[in-house]
Amino acid sequence: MTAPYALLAAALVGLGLHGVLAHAEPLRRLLAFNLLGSGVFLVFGVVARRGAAAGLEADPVPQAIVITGLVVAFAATTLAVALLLRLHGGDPPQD
Amino acid sequence: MTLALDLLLAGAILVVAAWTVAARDGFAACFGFVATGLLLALAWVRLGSVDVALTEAAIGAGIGGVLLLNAAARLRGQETVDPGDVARPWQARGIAALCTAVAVALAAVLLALPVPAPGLAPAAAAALPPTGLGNPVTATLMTWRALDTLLEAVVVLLAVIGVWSLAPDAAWGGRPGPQVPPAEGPLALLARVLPPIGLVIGLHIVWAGADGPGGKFQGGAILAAMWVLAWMAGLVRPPPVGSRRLVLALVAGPAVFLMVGLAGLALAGSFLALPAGFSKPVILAIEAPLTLSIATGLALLLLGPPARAA
Amino acid sequence: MSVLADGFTLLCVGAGLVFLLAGTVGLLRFPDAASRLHALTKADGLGLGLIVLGLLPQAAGLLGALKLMAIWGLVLLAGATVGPMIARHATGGSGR
Amino acid sequence: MAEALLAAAFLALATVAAGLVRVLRGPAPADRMMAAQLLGTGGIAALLLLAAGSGGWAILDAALALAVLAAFASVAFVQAASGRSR
Repeated sequence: MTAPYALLAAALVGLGLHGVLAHAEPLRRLLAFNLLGSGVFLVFGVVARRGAAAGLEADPVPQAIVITGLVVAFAATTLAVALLLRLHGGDPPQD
Repeated sequence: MTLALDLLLAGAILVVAAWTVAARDGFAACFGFVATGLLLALAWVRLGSVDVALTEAAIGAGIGGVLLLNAAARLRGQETVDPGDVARPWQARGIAALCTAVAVALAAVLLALPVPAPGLAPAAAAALPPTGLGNPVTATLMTWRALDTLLEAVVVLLAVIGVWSLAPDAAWGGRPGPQVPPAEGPLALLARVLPPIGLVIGLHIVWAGADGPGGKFQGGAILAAMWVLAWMAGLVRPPPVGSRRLVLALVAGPAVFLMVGLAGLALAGSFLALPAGFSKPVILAIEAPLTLSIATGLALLLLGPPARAA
Repeated sequence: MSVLADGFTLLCVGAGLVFLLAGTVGLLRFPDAASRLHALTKADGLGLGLIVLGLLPQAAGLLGALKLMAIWGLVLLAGATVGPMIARHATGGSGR
Repeated sequence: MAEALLAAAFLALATVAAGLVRVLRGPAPADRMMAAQLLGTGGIAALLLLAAGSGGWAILDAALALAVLAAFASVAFVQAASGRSR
């Protein structure tokens, strides 16, 4: 039942890690890092689904952790983007 | 049927993700990233985690995609690559081998997991009735993982401070983002029609989070997106970052949460503990200012550092 | 009654899928951006509309039905806004 | 009935997957924008059919959020891709 997503999670982690290590452009690394994060979150999703019990469709504790993780990942990404634009984005917009 | 559905979905996500990593230019890769996020939201629904699906759609693919795409558009052709950062052929082979090994090992571990896996679902279900909430995920976030939620709100605040600190000296205290002339045509129409609808839906999702999928972060992301849309059409101006009201809106949520947490220390015996029987009203009292702070914070993160003098 | 409702659902959902498919085929096969856009925006809105129509009898209560209608309305609004913007961009306009 | 709706969700998803080819191949940014638009609509259609097929009508809220944000995101994409970005 969860096997396709378990394999997908593993593949996303591998792909994301590859992008982070192999790319030279910072933005591409950032994208790859987010994919790596998606893979890790999906691991939690598979574990949550496997832990379905007590009439719940999935274990709520890993779900809550993933929600926290998604928000933190977004906050970190905005900070990284702001740094990137300050370093490489040329002049601050003047218009 | 469901297996075919799952295989198709997982396969499509894998292809798009691989393409995102392999694409030639960053701008195209961002489209791949957004497509991945959208499909991942469907995958979360299939995994029985509608709350996470909502978060992925709102924050991962939605405002996260917009953020990265804007960055890619601004960086186009301007990004300089340090030649020392480019992987040499032997390094590339090593990286590929390492990543394959990591993926294979992770897959083996995941497939070897026992079914049903040991989990906290029974404990969560048993602890649900005293909270007065219907959604176990929200109950988890607001009660026994409340520290995570508090720190998550603080992380958003810290990210805003971090982004603001990258402002050029001359612009410090000014308004974030460039000045936008009033839009005409379809954008002007959408920016007037969509925000009121989005406001209702965003607040609905915050409210529905007590008993079904939803919550303050997901609803707050929608509210933030609506405000940014109005800004894109030149209908509203962001306040200067030095504005006292803006700062108040940003810290209100975490501050109220922290005070309730300290009150729990006095009234219920431990930090962030909620007095029995009052959980639901207290949780709603925390969520209202928290939604305001999160929506404000996410909108400011999308706009970037102050760019114009006050 | 339920059989009638189910039949209606299947009919509408099937027709909606055909339109979605038509939009995709147009997107893949039409030669230039303008005709692809033409194929996409109309077929897409209609396809989703038929699916929504088909699901209405299955929806749980009035609120569910209202949400379904709202979703369709939002997609139409987005299509009506973004379509002309993409067209202006594709034909070398200012994009706004 | 549930089986038929899940099969319909599968078909909607297959349509989306086919449309992805346009996101990936382009060639022009306008093609990618259109494909992203199709992806949004098809994704919402698949979500609605999944909701109906599994009886989990709470999924509608996710579809509602997706619809609002898809409208916002597609506009933001066109703005960014048109070079009118900040």
